[in-house]
Amino acid sequence: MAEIVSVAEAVEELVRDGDAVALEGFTHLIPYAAGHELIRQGRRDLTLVRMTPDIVYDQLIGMGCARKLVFSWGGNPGVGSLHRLRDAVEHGWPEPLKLEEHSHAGMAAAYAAGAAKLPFGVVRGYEGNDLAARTRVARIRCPFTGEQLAAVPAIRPEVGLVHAQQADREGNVLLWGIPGVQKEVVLASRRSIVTVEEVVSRLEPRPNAVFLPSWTVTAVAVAPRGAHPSYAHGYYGRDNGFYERWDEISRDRERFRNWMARHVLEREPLPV
Amino acid sequence: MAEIVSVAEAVEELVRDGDAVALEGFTHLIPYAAGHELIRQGRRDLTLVRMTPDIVYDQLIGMGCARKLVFSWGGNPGVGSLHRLRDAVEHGWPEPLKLEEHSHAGMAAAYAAGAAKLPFGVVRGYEGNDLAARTRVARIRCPFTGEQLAAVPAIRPEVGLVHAQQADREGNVLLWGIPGVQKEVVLASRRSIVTVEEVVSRLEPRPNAVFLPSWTVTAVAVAPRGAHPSYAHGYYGRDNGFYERWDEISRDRERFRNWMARHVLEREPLPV
Amino acid sequence: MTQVEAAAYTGDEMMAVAAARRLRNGMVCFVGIGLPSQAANLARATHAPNCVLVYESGTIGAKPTHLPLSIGDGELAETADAVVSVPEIFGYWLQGGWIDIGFLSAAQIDRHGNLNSTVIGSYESPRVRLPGAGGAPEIAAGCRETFVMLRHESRAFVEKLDFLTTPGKGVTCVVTDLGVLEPADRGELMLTELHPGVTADEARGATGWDLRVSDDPRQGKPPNRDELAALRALKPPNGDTVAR
Amino acid sequence: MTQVEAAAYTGDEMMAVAAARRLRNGMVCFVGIGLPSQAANLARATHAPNCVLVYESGTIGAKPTHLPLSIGDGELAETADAVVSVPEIFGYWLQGGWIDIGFLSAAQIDRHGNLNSTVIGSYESPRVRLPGAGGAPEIAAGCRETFVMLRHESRAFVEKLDFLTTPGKGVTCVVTDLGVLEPADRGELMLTELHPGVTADEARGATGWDLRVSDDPRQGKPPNRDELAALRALKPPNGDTVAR
Repeated sequence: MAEIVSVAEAVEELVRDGDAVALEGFTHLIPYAAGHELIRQGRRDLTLVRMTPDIVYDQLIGMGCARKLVFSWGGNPGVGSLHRLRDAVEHGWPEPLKLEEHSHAGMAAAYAAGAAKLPFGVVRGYEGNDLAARTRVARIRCPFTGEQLAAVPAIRPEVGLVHAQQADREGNVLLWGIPGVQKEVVLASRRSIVTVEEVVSRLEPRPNAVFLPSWTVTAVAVAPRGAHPSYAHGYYGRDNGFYERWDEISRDRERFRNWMARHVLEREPLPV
Repeated sequence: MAEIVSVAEAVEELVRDGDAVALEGFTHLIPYAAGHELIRQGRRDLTLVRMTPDIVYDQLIGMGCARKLVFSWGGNPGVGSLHRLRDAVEHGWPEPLKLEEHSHAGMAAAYAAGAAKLPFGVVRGYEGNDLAARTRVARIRCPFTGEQLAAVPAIRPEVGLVHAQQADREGNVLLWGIPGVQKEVVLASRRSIVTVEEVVSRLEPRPNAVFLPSWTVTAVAVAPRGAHPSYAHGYYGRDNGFYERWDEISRDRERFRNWMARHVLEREPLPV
Repeated sequence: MTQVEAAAYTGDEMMAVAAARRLRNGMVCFVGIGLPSQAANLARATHAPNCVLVYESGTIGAKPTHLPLSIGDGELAETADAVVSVPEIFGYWLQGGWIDIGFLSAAQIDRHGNLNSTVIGSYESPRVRLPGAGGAPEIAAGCRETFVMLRHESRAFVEKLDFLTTPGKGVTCVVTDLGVLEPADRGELMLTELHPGVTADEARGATGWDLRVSDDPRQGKPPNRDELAALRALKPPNGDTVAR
Repeated sequence: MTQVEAAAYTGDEMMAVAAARRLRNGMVCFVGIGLPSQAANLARATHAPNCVLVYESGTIGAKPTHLPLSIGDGELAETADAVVSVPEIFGYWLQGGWIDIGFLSAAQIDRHGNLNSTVIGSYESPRVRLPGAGGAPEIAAGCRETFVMLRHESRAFVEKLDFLTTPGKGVTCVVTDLGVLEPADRGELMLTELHPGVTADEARGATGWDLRVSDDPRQGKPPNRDELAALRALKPPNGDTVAR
């Protein structure tokens, strides 16, 4: 049964240095509040797992929290590069970053395998390109047809962190809109933290909703606007302007650090 | 793009003798109208694929339409045996029936593999029992952990037949309530027929709904009460009384044949 | 609570009560139709209101007020917290390891809790063709514990199964209409509890192998009035079409 | 329809128009952000209103009125016929073989349509670390045809890729700001169409390999007023937070 605690308590209790953590949300419902708490609590040597690192991982990487990144597409969507990710890979700043990269299809299958507690997922892919030699993938033969396919190792993070719109008082969680791999990451992870916009007395059935029973979640924490600058369908829209401004903020190491000190470590709200 | 035709036209055009056909619907939305049309048109040598054969396959088997049954649980839910299925297996009446049987988990994975156009699905199962030696299953080794798992061959029927609540005029389909493996069987099949309760001008988003775009469906046919004695969530309930009465109707070969002649071949409505 | 005399309840009711009492509040149960569904819903109606029912039709947290006849009745979907596809319920939820207790029945059981629900007689030309595996093998493998519910008769409790459908490895208790069996040394089932008015010899006589009995088998309590009332209130709907 | 003079539109606009014209009504397109999203939505706004847009965020049949900045903007979910999970969109829908046209871009392309979106320089110590594969390898493998959209420059059209991210096997056309390339003998890309005012020599000069040009390359038509108006009406929303 999920306990309802603060974001700080949840991170304090459930995330350790060196853990493999997955903060998921495909463009939508990205758990920024939880990511910022990881930074404030100074977690180190994390293996960061996420299909699309987005700004939240740029921030974690630039603040020196990560040792390794497992991902499939590392850019600022519609804008360009993630400069902190690039700086870590290209110049080892603030420290070197190991990469394990996949295709989206491979990583989605790896999460699904993790949720189903299978050791690997199967995709028709990783063929004829240079990726297979650079990542964890193996060929597997269909015992019926002889076809060769790709096996990807299941993802089973120590901690899965997602954001959702609502929880009830028992810690059941409801999210709707684009569901990404949120269900998969919670079910695949050994421990999980779900931040929510609000706690409501009753979760109502909705189209395209994902329900996560309390008994699949380790901790629930209330974090209003906890997905900003990503969005929470039905609550607030994506802050596309911030995604564009991040390009400038993050280009320069000093400017990035100052911004993080002010807005994340010292929690100064962004100008609206 | 799905064409909207009559059930008779859809079956006439898309189902051939000897085809592997899957009429799916897990307790809910079982496509009886389509099944009865297969009987009326006298299809022969079908390979009938379905997790839970239910009364509709008892009828097809008893009327001599089937050569083989691929299934995972062949009973009358909550009532007992499927007497026509038993008679075919135990006494070869009206003709012998080949069986390929699975567990539910195996068959669900086989449909999912079919929908994903993978040649096999993977489950942790078929171990320590006598089933593995009696069905199509193979051991497969995880290339990362060495664990031995079961591979089941994908199901890719020639024709998938399901029932849904609604279609729109373009042939897009919406169903809701218990979704079973309906999405999987339509996506896995080479051709598909969807019977619906009604055609509406606009499909509304709903909780737990499955949307099948027109371009995934070969033919849509209107068949009001086309799932009876199974049910259509939001339209009519399950006719539990009929399931109980079927036990008697189907026990005796002659009584079964008379009932089928009257109510299926000659379409005399059941007493309400 | 007042207890009820033996004549006032049936063997099936005693089974449902004995199984229900073993469920704790908050447990997540994978439930089939018939006796298991009765037992789990009785637990919900009495001491374990937050017992979570998961049906293989994909309904998670179903809260039926009447017993469904099939595992996919509409009421399960209407009262569920979530409704998912069949591949998902078996992949992410059962194999995913989220279920505490799986309930099973069978036509035959052996001394190690192995179950047969496939055939009586030979596989190739069976005397009785049974429904088959359904979800049983993976329920037994995927749940933390498996409860078996089965009427105690020597044609069901057999020395040797005609077909092994479901390995008994995960079976932690077998509830019959005579008592309760639990695995002891090397996994062999031992009679550890007797229902009111039943003797160990009766149980031995209804078992097709030489049944081990624990030194001092517990004496089960008969259903109390509340349990019986709750159980009978779960009566399945009658056979008529229910318009929804 | 009146056509527009060269100065009146940009190279990117010409690319979007040229790609959109290749889409037929009813085609199912797997769309990324930027130029592909522009092209597909332009087709929907003009000659192919029933063009179906599938985004990798799991939105099937999205009908945005403005171009999304990310592939997962809320408007895509709100206007979609169905919204499914990311494992499902890649498994059942893309790998499942339901998509007619996949759109891709890249940092580098070679003469066989192979694409690099991973690194410039060596993999171990790259000069430029690019975003990586994303959905590209499986989009190229799973769709019936792949359209590539890429600005024509010799640093992008290279003799040898620094990294092969996505095999070019399924590429049936490459739309650039100078013209259109299509695979000819042994899959080698050949220039088959030139945009208005562009010469084959310009295209050769912007290509890092010895570019083959078809005997009589088609002369593309400039955007007409309707196309340009529709394209510009798709302008992405400004950067401010849009409350929903």
